Amino acid sequence: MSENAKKDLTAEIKDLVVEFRTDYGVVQALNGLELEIERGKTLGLVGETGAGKTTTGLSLLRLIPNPPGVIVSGSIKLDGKDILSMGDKEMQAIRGKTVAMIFQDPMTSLDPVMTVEQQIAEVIKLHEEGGQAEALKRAREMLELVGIPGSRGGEYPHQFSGGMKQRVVIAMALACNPELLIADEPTTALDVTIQAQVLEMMKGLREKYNTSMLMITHDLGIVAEICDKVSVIYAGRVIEHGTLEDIFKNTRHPYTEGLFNSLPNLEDRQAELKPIKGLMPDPSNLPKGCAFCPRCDYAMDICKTEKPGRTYRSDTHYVECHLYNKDNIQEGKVKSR
Amino acid sequence: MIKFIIKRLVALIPVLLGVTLLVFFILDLAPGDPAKTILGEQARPEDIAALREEMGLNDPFIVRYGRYMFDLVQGDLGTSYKTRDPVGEEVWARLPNTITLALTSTVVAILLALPLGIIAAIKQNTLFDGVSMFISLLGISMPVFWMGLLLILFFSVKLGWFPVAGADQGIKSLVLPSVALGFMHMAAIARTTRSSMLETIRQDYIRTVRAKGLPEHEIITDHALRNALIPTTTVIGLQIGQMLGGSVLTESVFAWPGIGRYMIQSIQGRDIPSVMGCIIIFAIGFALINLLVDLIYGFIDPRIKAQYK
Amino acid sequence: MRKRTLRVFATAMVLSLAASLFTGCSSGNKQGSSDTTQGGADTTQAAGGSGDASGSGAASSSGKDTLIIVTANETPSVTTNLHNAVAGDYLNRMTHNCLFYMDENMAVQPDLVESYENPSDTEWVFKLKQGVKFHNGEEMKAADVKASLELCKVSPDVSLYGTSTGTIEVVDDYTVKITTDGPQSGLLIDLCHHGNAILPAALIESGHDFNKEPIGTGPYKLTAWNKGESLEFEAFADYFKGEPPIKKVIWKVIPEGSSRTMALEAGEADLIVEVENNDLSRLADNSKVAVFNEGSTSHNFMMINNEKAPFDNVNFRRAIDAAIDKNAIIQVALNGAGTVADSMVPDCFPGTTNEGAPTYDVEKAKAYFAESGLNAADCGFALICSDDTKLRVGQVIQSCLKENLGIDITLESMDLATYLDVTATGDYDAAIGGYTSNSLLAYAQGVYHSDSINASNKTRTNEPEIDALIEKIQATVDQAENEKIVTEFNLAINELCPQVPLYMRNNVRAYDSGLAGFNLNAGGNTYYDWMSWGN
Amino acid sequence: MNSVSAVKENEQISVKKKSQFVDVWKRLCRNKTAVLGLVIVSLLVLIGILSPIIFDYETQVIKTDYSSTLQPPSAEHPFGTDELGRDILIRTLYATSTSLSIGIVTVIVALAVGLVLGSAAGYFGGKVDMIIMRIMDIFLAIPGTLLAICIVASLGNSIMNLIIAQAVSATPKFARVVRGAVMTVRDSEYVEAARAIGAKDTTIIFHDVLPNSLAPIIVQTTLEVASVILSIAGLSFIGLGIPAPRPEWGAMLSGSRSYIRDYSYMCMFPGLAIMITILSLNLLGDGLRDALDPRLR
Repeated sequence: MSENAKKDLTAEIKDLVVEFRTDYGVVQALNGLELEIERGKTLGLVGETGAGKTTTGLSLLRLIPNPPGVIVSGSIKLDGKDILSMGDKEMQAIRGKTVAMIFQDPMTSLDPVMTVEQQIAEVIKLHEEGGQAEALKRAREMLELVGIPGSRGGEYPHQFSGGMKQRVVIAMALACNPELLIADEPTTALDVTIQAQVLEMMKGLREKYNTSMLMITHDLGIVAEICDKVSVIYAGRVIEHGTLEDIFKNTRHPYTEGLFNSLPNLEDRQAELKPIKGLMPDPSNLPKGCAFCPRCDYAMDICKTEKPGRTYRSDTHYVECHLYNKDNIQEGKVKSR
Repeated sequence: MIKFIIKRLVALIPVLLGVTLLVFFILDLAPGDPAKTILGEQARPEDIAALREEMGLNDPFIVRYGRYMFDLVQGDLGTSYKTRDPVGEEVWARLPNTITLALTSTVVAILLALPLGIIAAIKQNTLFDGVSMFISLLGISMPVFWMGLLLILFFSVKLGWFPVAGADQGIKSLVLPSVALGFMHMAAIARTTRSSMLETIRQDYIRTVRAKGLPEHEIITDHALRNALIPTTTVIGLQIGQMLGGSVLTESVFAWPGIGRYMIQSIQGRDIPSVMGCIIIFAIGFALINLLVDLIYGFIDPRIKAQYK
Repeated sequence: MRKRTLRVFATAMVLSLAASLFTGCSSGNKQGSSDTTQGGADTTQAAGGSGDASGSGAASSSGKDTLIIVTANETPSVTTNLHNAVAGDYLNRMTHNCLFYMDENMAVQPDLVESYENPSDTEWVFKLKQGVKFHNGEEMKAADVKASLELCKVSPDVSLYGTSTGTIEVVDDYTVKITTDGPQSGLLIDLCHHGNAILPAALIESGHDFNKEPIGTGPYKLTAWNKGESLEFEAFADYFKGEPPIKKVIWKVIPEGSSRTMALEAGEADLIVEVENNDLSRLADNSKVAVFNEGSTSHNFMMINNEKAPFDNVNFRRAIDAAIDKNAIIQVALNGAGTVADSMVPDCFPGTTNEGAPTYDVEKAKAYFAESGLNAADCGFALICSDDTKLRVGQVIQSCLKENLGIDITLESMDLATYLDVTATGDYDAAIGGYTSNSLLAYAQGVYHSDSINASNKTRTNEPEIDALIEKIQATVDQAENEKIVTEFNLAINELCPQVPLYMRNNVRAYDSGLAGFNLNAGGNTYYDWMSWGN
Repeated sequence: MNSVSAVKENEQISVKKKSQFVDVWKRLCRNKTAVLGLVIVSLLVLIGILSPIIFDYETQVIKTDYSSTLQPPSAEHPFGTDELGRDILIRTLYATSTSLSIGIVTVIVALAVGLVLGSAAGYFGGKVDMIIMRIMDIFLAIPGTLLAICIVASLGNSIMNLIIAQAVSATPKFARVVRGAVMTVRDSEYVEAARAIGAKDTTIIFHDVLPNSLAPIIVQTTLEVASVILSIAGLSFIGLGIPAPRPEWGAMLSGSRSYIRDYSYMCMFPGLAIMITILSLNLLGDGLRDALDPRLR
């Protein structure tokens, strides 16, 4: 599975630092985040609430609310172009066209006072040729594509159910055939049965349009279902990254392990659930060393004082943890004490 | 839609009935004899007695109220104790003035408030935001009659730009009262506009729109404003209602010949039919404005329109 | 003092009238005028008429032909028999005439009457002027007079002024005979009241709405009434004394005192009727504005309920009267626009006197108080003040009584309606009030006669001797004799001290100094047809 | 084991409640304008409490002195004197207690009645709600100022009647706010939980529903005090306010309005006093709203 050649990246984030500067103090949302999304592939971004997943997604669109959010350093490249140095106009041309985003809560993601077809047509009109009528026609086609009768396009969001709203949001995101689709927990707010439908549909559409995708989720099931690669994010940093197999079969980081242990095991219902103890550290007051250290069963003295560096298990798999070095990284799962 | 309007108008009837009973009752508590007030300090008892009889003041409360309501349902607001003219005529003659003042000051208030509130919200926490919100607070905090007197002092007496009082110089007469009243209401509207804009701007759907690549000004005009207008419309409606009441003070500072001033005069003269007439007109006006506001909601917010079945 | 002047000019002649119109000085008196009219002289109006004519000539030379008058209160009605409001009286004087009018010196003068005779104490024969036109073009005749005076009798608002007129008979088209119910010395004065204004009999009968179209014989016709805002008048071309020089008069209502002043200063008003006292000095300094500030018949007092302790004690009443610094009241409440009143009746009428009434004297007050045998601690009372001015008056009284006699009083704010009610029924201790009347008789009847208890006799004075004296004044038609009884009555009432007189209010007007012929009598009447735009 | 965790949970809850209050307080303190408002309001309350103690009503507040009428501000009379020679500074300060106490008492009365009516309507819904709110609608159908004018005109202008009039016109507003707040809380999980364990209606209303509906009520209360003070000034302007000689800003303003041109200081100070009071109450109210509803920050 090794990749030698220069990777064809749709998006690349390097050493991104984002702070939220509020009256209550400075919150470190992203702390040197690194991310790569390959063309046509799906990257899963996994982590707890508040780890910085959504911020990562928004930063790709440069939509971090400012104030209070500030991109302090780092680079974000789309198709090799640095978007941080772009003007507002250029950025607007990218949003919805090159990169589209599906937001977490379909209930609130649609403008309540505009018909859905208009909301879809709006993005088409912005980025594609043709007038209002053409855009509306396309909008209805998009609705059909996501399984909503085009005739319902003239209705308002409140007339749709949650799952249908999410389909509308997806239709809107895919309307201009974006190169990169960011899906921020697209199914969290939906019923389980609807979740599966929506997920299936997204899979189908991704294949059809060969879209790259960033799947933001805390649900490892979804990751297993849809992703090619996975980045595990904790306190604004990717602490483990690898292919689906790397992460699922060769879990290294104690946090990743904790995530898996939190899942009930269907085969062995007697097995004890081992949730990760404690809560995410206060992002405005991160520990000096490893951010996960206070919750880590394997914490050592060094973890408290020094940030761990990156250790590669393979070309595709790396982990940031003091437990590992070049020598022991291949040794299998997290070593136990 | 029409059904909705009719339903609302029908629902208005019991409220208005309650209003008449309430006000009739309150005014009945008033000490002082209308007949005595009309005839003045020098009146003789026999004249007062004769006038009381003529005005039907000797009947019990229920009889008087019943008689009043009987006339009212026939569209007769009664006869003014003071002028002996039909109250309907008295009120009707002054109504246009009050409506004009309320409308112009609403226009003044909206024209000032919307841009102020929107820009303040967009430039939240900037100097502009601070200054405009401070101005709005001043508008809320300054008693309107004080504001009126200061305006007269400055613009009429010192500068001589506008007439001191009255309504006989057309638009020139209208400027100061509208500004005084409008400024007060501008404040409330601007603040609501700002806060609802702020709330709207933070909504997920605005983020969605942003993610579509819509230019910022279009986001504001096409999405944020339209949504923010819903609470703003409520406040504007409430403000017009308040303006009807608040015009009482403005009208007396600027000698504006409207219903508000008429009502005060009537109250002082214990001219109960006139006071009743004014209150009923105000209550109807208030209700109609609220109805209008609800209809406007329908145009802005399809969720509400759906309920107008 | 003004009254003295009047006396000196007791024999002032009718011919001096025309001159006095324009100088605005006060001369002549009631006696003089009634002598002339009784003689049936026909020269009076001719002289007045020529004066008007010259005034109108002067006016036509200047371009301005509109007069804007600003007043605080809108009249409840312009129908002469349906109100007894000062604001309405002002307007009635523009559109109507009565048989008589009160001239600048409060003397009764014939208006629609050419001449009259008084064959006996109870019989009066009036010869009407011929050719007097109503606004609708009809000629005024005796039948109109009869109908109008009878209308007054049955209208509660003004029927007070219809009692003295007794029976009215039409002798011929231009002669009316009134037979009074006993001698009535106040008849002619009552006939000056707007309640007795002459309206067309036909319109009275047909139920014409005079409030929409007040048809009379007056110098102006009402053209528009913008309710709550203004009333517009235009000159009546066929006015029997000649078309008035100013062609258009607008009455504007501005309730706020300072706004009225500003309107005058800004040139939006030519004449303001109620001048804010605080603005007097400012207006006096303004060369474009003339200020009229003269005494009136408005007698203002602290009325006290004589039926209640401690006011049932005459020495207590005298004590508080003597303890109040009336000059301070005039300064504080009126900004000087008034004169001290000590007499229990307005001292502007013939025969009145200050003698025997307490004056401000702290030592005397203390002496009276000692004599009353009362304890200051038991003498507290509530003083009703029904407007801002009265409140200021009340505050002065409060501090005077506290300082001079150690009496604590409380001030009670009250609206006019309640005030009228509680004071009339005697459900009060004390109140600031006033009484304005065009004759001493009317004043005495209203304020001190026991028949007026529960009405305008708010001190509830109930003394048979006083009643008898008042009735005697009423029945004595002879002027000289009448005056003697007035003095007798005045001395008696001063002795009784039923209330605490405070001040005589001034009539204050301010107007554009370009306005010529401005006039005002103590009763507040202005003769609009005398005014013109001079230079 | 179980009991221990229960205790722990309890602790956590109480800590949470406390910290909620601390949180609100902290958020309020971070808001500079709200702090300014709070400081001024506290100062005003202090003045309101102290001035009746420091100044003698009879000799300093209402005593007239004709030797020193209408004096412009000076060292002796920093705010000048009025037409009766009374010190405007003392009267302005003294009036603080009048205005604030009337404002507060009125709002307490209106709040108490509004709380009962609003929570009954909101909690029980159905017929109770309909009847109460229809009656409130009648009151709300008349603009508040006009209703207050009618009531004061009818009952006479005493402080008591002013409070009644203002409270009557303010009550429906509170009832509405409370009803709205209660209705949103009524169907929430914790109230359902309380109902499930058989708590009485009144207990639920006062222990569960109202405390959780406090935010909008507190804000409304603050703003209503301001509007009552303003409204009383308005009533004074048309002669239906606080009876003289007791100083009240509105009455002082109204009394000074004929002097506004030559002695503008007379209306400046009471006018400013009203403005500052309303301003600070509004700042505080806004700050409270933001602090209680952190979504907006």
